[in-house]
Amino acid sequence: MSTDPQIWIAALGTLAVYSYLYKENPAYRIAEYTLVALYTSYSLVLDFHEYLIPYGRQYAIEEGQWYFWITGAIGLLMYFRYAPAEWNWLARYPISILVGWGLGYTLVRSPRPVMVQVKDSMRPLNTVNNVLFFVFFLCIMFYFFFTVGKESKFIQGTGRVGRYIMMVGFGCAFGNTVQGRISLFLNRLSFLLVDWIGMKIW
Amino acid sequence: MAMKTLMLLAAEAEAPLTKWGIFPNVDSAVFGMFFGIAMIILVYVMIQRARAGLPIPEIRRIPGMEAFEEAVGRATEMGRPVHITNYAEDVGDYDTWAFWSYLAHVAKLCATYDTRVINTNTDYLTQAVNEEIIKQAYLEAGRPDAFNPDDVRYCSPWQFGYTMAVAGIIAREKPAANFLIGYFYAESLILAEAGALVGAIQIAASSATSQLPFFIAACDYTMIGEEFYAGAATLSKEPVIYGSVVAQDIGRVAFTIIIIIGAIMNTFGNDAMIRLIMF
Amino acid sequence: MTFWEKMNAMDPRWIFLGMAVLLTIPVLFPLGLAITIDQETTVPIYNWIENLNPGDIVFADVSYSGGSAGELGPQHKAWFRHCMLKGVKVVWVAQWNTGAQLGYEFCLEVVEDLAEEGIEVEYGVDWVYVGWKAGGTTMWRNMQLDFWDACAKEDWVGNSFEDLPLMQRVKKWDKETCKGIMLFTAGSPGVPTYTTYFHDYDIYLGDVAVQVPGNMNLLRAGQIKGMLCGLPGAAQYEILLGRPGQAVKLMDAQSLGHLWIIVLVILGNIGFYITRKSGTPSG
Amino acid sequence: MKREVPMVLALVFAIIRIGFELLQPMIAWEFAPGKTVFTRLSFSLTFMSVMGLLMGLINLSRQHINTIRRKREHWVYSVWLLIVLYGYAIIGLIWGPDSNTFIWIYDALIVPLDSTMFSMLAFFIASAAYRAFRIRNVESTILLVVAFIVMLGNVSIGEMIWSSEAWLGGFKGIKDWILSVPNTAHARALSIGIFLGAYAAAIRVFLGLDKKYLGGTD
Repeated sequence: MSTDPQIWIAALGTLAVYSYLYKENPAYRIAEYTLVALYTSYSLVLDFHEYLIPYGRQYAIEEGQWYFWITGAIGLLMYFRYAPAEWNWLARYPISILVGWGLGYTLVRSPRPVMVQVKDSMRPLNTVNNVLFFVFFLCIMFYFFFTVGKESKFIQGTGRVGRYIMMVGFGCAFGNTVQGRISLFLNRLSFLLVDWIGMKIW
Repeated sequence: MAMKTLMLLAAEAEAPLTKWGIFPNVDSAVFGMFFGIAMIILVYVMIQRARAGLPIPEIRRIPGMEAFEEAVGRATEMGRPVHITNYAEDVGDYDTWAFWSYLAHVAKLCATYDTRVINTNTDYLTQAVNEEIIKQAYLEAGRPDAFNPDDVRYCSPWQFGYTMAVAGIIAREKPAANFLIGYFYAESLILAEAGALVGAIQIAASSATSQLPFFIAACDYTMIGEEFYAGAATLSKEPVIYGSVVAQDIGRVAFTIIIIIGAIMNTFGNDAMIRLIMF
Repeated sequence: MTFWEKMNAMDPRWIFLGMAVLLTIPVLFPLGLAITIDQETTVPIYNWIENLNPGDIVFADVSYSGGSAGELGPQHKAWFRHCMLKGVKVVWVAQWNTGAQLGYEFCLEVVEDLAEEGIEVEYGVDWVYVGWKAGGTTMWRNMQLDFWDACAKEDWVGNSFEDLPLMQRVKKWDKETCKGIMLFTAGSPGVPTYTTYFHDYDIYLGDVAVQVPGNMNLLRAGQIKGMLCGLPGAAQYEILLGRPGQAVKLMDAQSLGHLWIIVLVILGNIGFYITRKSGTPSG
Repeated sequence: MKREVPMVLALVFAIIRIGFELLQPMIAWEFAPGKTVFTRLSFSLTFMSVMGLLMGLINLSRQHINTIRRKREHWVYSVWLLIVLYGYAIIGLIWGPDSNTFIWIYDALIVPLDSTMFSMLAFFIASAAYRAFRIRNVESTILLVVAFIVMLGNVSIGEMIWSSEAWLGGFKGIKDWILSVPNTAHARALSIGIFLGAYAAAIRVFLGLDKKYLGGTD
């Protein structure tokens, strides 16, 4: 048995989380509230020490980038969300800036990686596997036609086949994930058996 | 988001040269731009046509869309709340924009039926918008007092802190309907199984291809990939937004044709189409 | 409720209990089920190290954290052991800040094990752990140009490169020095860094199972030369090394876990079929 | 001021970002050697969102103080949450994230709780498979059969039943084929579709047709 308090806390926490599988209970609840609180504080501390202070010092002060003061001030408007109702709307300013910033990114950047996929879908139809790939691919494309070919028996029929092929893909991903998920548990199990109980297994 | 960003890395290799003088020399820089412009024009034209009352094609039924009302109705009958969440996306992400359509829809249904709606979050800005949307829905339903801001919950900004909290909330509050909408990572199955353990009707809509298998297995209805966005458009108050789904479909037909032609050309050793789309 | 009705709607807690028991037993009492070596994925990595000369330098990358240590840890240890036994020098970098320390500890474990067997491995001569450096993926571009400068001439534990004999041979990360790259990856950033910046190097992956379907493409296209697939990959590597260890034992648990799911599904379907026939509403 | 200004801001910043992503002169625009305007602008927006660092703390405090005040069910746990929340934040803010106490707590609680929660998937994947894989209709049957083959192709037991040296390469051979052909076709078609849908969703926001980010329902 380990004598390290850190390992004991970790082990009891591990067991508390697993107790959820039997029933939601006080032990799980304590673990849950603890983790939520810790993570919130953790990211606050990280944001503070890794972004706010270094960014402010390096860019706003040393490099003298004036607009850091403006964006910083706009950032503070977020807190108007807690102000009385007539001032709430000020919190929308930083949000819409971030929406716009993400929008520009999506509009320009998102087509590029997809084109790589499109390119790879144009495989030469010279092997059985490539032809099958191509047929499967088209069937799934037909499934997602929302407006075109609603009356066409061909598109509807191939669309249904497309859905079946998607199920093949999903079943495949599901089956293949099982071993990864089991490994996660085995990792915790080795922690409990080896680090905590102190068994010599390997 | 990180994973999506990384898909783009391939386009970020060193590029000293430019295309056409002003465009960066990365794959698909120019083609992607023309594609974007074409899509914007198409969406605009289709929506204008719809507004002007000109005929535009109708959308086929999207499986799962009608289940929202059924699920909220069931929660009302049972006197149990409804839970809705998207995972990690911040306000600058398209999955969040689509999620908000569903949130508004669910919040309106809940406000009309007088059912409690619980929303869980990881991002404080997304939470701020979510709260506004739900509040507004209650206001429009004429019962602003029924809105409880404490039901829009913040569950820490990290994946498994959030997952743990949501699993706990689902087990304690026993929602009769569980909506998992947006982009998810590994937590998808935990959330869906937590819902299944309390017997909730579960509807998932996601663009996370790696998590869709689990939603399909664990949820009653799953909207797959693009259905998630198309569904968001059909939920709009203004039905002309349908126009954007039509535009999206035209884009798909175009891609299908490009790929068919490209594959045939490629079979005969001609890679012109590939060079075009990668330009 | 008849037996089959129960099988049709089993309390999930029985499923959980069965799973926990079946995963724990083989860890305590190994069954020794046979493991087949995958020629296409695992063997190329083994052969790569096997065919290098003592003194050749390879690079390895830790792009995972605690969550994936269950799969990648055994891979990491088996592969590193192989390198040390062959006298191949390894320079470790890490793309994930969160897993850099963990990776370092895995290396130390291997070194300790080897010491117990009487094989001395010296830090700075046989291996160096540079670890994580801030700056994102562009950092890896800089490392190619000037490894010392990009890393600020310091390894993970704060040793200066000046004091590490191995680093005198690694001024640049180029094809002269580097006889291949081994990347242990659990997500992003990960593979694209190498397929983008190091596309003409021999890249090998240690991959978590979840990512294997996605990365199969890269293997087919020749962008990567070999891949250890999750825990089975680690187990196969241990067998190739002739020293079945942690992964091989855990593979028995894997087998039983899979078997449990299969049994459950079969029982569930029989129950489903019988209850449906007898007209009772089914769940 | 309440709706129009934010919409204009979103549009303006979208256009700025488009310029910085699309036009080489803007991408390469430097105000000092090696320092591009784009990186500084991005950093300034990161700086802006980091300004909200107290929001998480405030949100949790507000919610749990309300719970305690109204003596809702489980309010005792809320007291515990607030103690941990402020305690850990204070340790981190005063002594920094590299201090021993901060890291000790991180290793003792955050790491194990996090990875244990992750590992619950080992159990849930079994219960999900049990419920979903029924021969109910064509779709769930396909799901079941394929998942079975892939699972058996992954473990030694599958090898014992149908060896990979045998006809068709056994479970493993079929698994590999499914992975490389139908699975890739599926992933491709799905991601192209997702892109189109997401792009249309982005255009709706860009054209001002979807403005829920302002907090309305339309």
